[in-house]
Amino acid sequence: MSDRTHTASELLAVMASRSLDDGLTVFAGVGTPLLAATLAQRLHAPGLTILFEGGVIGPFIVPGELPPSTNEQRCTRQANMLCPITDVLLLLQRGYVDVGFLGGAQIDRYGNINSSFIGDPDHPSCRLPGTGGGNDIASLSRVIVAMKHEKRRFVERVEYITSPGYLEGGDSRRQSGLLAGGPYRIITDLAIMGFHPETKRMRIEALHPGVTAAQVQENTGFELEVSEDAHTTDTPTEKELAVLRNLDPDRLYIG
Amino acid sequence: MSDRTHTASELLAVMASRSLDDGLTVFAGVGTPLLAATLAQRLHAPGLTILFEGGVIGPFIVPGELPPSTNEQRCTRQANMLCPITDVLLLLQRGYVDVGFLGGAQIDRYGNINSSFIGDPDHPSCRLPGTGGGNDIASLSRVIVAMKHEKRRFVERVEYITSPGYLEGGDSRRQSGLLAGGPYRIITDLAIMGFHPETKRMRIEALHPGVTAAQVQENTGFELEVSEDAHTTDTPTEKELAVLRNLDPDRLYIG
Amino acid sequence: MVISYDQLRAETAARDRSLHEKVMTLEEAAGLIKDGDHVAIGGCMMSRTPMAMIWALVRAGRRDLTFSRSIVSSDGDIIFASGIGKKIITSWFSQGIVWGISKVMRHWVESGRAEFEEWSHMSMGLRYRAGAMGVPFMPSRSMMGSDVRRRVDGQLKEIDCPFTGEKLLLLPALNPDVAIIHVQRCDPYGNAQLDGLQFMDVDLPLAAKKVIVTAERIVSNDQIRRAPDQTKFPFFTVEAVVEVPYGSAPHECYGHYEPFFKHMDQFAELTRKDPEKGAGEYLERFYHDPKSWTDTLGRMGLGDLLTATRGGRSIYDV
Amino acid sequence: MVISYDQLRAETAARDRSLHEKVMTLEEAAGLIKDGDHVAIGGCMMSRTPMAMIWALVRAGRRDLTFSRSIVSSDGDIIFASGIGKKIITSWFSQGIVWGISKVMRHWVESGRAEFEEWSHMSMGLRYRAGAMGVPFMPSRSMMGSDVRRRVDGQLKEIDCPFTGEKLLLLPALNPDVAIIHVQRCDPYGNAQLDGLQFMDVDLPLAAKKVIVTAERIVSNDQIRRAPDQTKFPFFTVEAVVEVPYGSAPHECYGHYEPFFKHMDQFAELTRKDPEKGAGEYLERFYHDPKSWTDTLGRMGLGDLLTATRGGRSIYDV
Repeated sequence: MSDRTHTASELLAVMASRSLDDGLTVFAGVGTPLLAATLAQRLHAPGLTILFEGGVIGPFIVPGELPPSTNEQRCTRQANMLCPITDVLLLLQRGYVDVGFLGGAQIDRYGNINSSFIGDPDHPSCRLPGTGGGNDIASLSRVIVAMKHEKRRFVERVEYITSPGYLEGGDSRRQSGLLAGGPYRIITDLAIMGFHPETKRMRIEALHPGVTAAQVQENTGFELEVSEDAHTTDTPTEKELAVLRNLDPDRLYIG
Repeated sequence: MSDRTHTASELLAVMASRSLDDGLTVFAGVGTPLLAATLAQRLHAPGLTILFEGGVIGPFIVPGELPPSTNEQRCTRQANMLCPITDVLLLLQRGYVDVGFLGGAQIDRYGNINSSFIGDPDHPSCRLPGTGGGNDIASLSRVIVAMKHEKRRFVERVEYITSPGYLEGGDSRRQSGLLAGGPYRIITDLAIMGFHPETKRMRIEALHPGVTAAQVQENTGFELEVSEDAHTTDTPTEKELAVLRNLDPDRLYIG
Repeated sequence: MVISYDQLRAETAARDRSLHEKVMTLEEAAGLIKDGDHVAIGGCMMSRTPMAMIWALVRAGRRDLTFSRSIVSSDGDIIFASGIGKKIITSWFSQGIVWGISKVMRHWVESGRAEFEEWSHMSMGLRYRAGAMGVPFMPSRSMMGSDVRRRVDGQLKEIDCPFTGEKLLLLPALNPDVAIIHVQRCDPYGNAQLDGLQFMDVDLPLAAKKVIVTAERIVSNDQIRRAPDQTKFPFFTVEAVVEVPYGSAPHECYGHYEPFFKHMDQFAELTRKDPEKGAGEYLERFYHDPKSWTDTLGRMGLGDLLTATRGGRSIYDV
Repeated sequence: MVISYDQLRAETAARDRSLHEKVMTLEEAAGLIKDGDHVAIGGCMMSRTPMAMIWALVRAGRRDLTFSRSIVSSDGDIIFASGIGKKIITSWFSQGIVWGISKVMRHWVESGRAEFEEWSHMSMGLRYRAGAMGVPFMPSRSMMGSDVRRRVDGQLKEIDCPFTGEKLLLLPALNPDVAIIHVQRCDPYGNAQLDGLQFMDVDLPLAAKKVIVTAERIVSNDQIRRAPDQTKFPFFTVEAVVEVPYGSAPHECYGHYEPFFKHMDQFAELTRKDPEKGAGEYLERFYHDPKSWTDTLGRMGLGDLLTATRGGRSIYDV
């Protein structure tokens, strides 16, 4: 992969943007999700509607003025509507969000995400920033996760479930009371993963150009199956990279 | 009472306005309550805050432009804040209303009000317009009721409780789950009634000039006691009547 | 009657919620409402009532609709008299206090030909709010001890609060099939802006399964984006956008026109003696006979329209 | 921990809620908050944070305050490092993703000297909303199945919905002792107007038992009445009004100024290696030593202030 003309973060943002079809309503977090959603708007999905946690419906981010989180006024540029935080989050519960788009520090084989604690929560070796709206998004909508593919991030069992995936697999998510949503795509700089419809175990759905299933497995802390329909993704185009770099000229998120 | 220089409705509005101290927050219905509250603002209570059911906080009604209900734009003149209906009604539940100010078709000895049905609710001889916010106001705040004093309106037991008073008296209101509020003044064109602190039976607290307790009893369908502290009210002043008539030059509500 | 979460989600997921233009005629919009639907009416009393949409439903000959609204005025008389609906769920129903009790409402309800189901005003709001939030109920401290509660007792629940031990009512969520809402401005996608009184029209669009918006004016999406604070519900709740100037007449639209008071007097007068015959005449003249909504407005008269407009525009004059 | 309705009503009734002027200094306003109080912070993250008010609390030497907020940024670092509070209830806590994980938060929390109690963002909002509505709980479908729920399980309830049989969480109402909220405009009585992002500042003032407002500008009551749509909470919830230009610095205030990014970089840099020493130096220089809030702003530097202002005012430029 040394002949790459793009960073891992750029690959991630491009692959994530492609997963967003025109016409969808996407609840996006800051960082890669925001970049990917904005990139999609400018390329193949002009009718993509972004929701931000701060209470923003349908904004367009201005290139070079990326918001530091989804709660500042840069998030509101050209918005269709501003509303209280609680009400924008309730759109998830009401079922108006097609895709929740999250990042994550740590994920396990059932798509559970930890962004709260490394180590014992009572005596953590690292206290992470926590859920924010992540738990609500993961509890109430279909979710795409975009993150770096590293063994320490892809673990057998997260130490703490901040944002619920399929919990212990099978129908345990539904049994817990979560009747809707769940993760359906995990996009990394190596591959795209999905979940087995019955067991809810994570599996490889697509490999990025030049990446093998073995390489993905090497960077994963649990056993990954490969879907029968697994394919190879197309390499990022010059246009995709150009638009992306124009969005983040200071390379805050694209590395 | 033939020497009256005012109508019964004018007397009612003036007496009701006097019951509103400066600085209070009053939830007012249309008709006499609205007139009385506006009169109070213009005389002794410039800092009286009116709430209207339509979602209006702190308006000043324009003389001669009385709203047809508390839900039209005439209610919003010079308002401090406009908000959804549900939220203005929730101020009652949160405890931010000092006085709820109601009219009523029929009231009983425990201050229960009927504004829904005359006759059997399943086969009414008259279907009245119903509760509106009346039930909420009566359930959640201290209440002043302003109404004409007629025997058919002051009944032993209302056929239907639209707006709860003290229900069957004693602590039955609290037992039903209504932990706050309750009626405390019934103002009519004859007298001002209150409620016995224990039994919650209606009793005479004050008589208007020239009216005797016997006259009030004659016009009441149940037995009324007279409070030990009962007094006589002052006759409406020229100023009160002048301001009132200026508010309602078409005599929509003052008869 | 409370819809399961699985069903609520499935119905929402099945809709085309993408960003697309939805501008159509009143007649086309009426076609989105089916006989038997539960139709929630936006606005309150004589304010921002979607009268043109109701007019279109009458002309389309809809039947067996159930309606709900915060407070119902002469729109309810039209619904009963025209026969498009036989049940209205609301907190208060009469043309307006200055006209006495509606004779049309009385006539239809007292004869048992139509039903007026009564909830407290806040309870109506909380039921829509629960529907908007995607939960089956809202807790409330109102309606207890009253006959208003007793008459709908089968539809609600009382609990002892697991935190405080207090008695509370749980009010069932209301998720109407359609909400019809009249607004000051809307873009072709359905981003709707309200000025002034909001009534329940922030919760209603989210509670409903689809929304038909009539607007005094259709504006560009760019104009909406210049004042995002005034957008009160988003496009993805909306199925149809219809431009209808004076679409609330003879009721009011905040900032644009007050009620057509003289016309309302005439309606009250016409229905006072013989509600059925009077309302029939009214419907013939203002609903069935006109060639268009503009023709209906013309029959109300330019004089009334201008008087109402003068009042409507004076809202911030003092 | 959920307050009884009798107590909630009694506490509200005991307050002077009459229409009166409440303008005072930051120092006087700080005097309204007592050691041990639960203080809810308005705004979210780096936006409309009432930093000047927190500055005043630090200078007043308050102790043992519990704080709650939708999302906490460097305001939380200040709270822990200054010692005014040892517990923060929120959904997310770090200066901001671009600066990595807050070293100050980590240092205090991992050493057990302070507590960061975590709820989901919507749950924080629903807890305030229940408090605002005067009910003991809000039902919710979030947080189930997660460890976020398990860690606060003793504070909430799970029920089988009496309407649908579905599992639901009941989230306990939050009624903070005081809410401190920074707004764009407020009149001397406390009628507060917000532009743009509202965050939880529509529910917070009603949930709290009293509200301290800091405002970029105190305007006349007449001006408020000219734009009643923009008033987001009413005077009777408010106990104090303080005029503090740049009262959110170095955070942002919508339409007025963006975050002071360079200053935020400096804070992150200063606290990176030795959070305790770094934060101590920062507090000395920007909190304890200055003669006034204006002096603190001056130390942040006019350059940063103008850059932030240029960004803030450009919001509708595109």
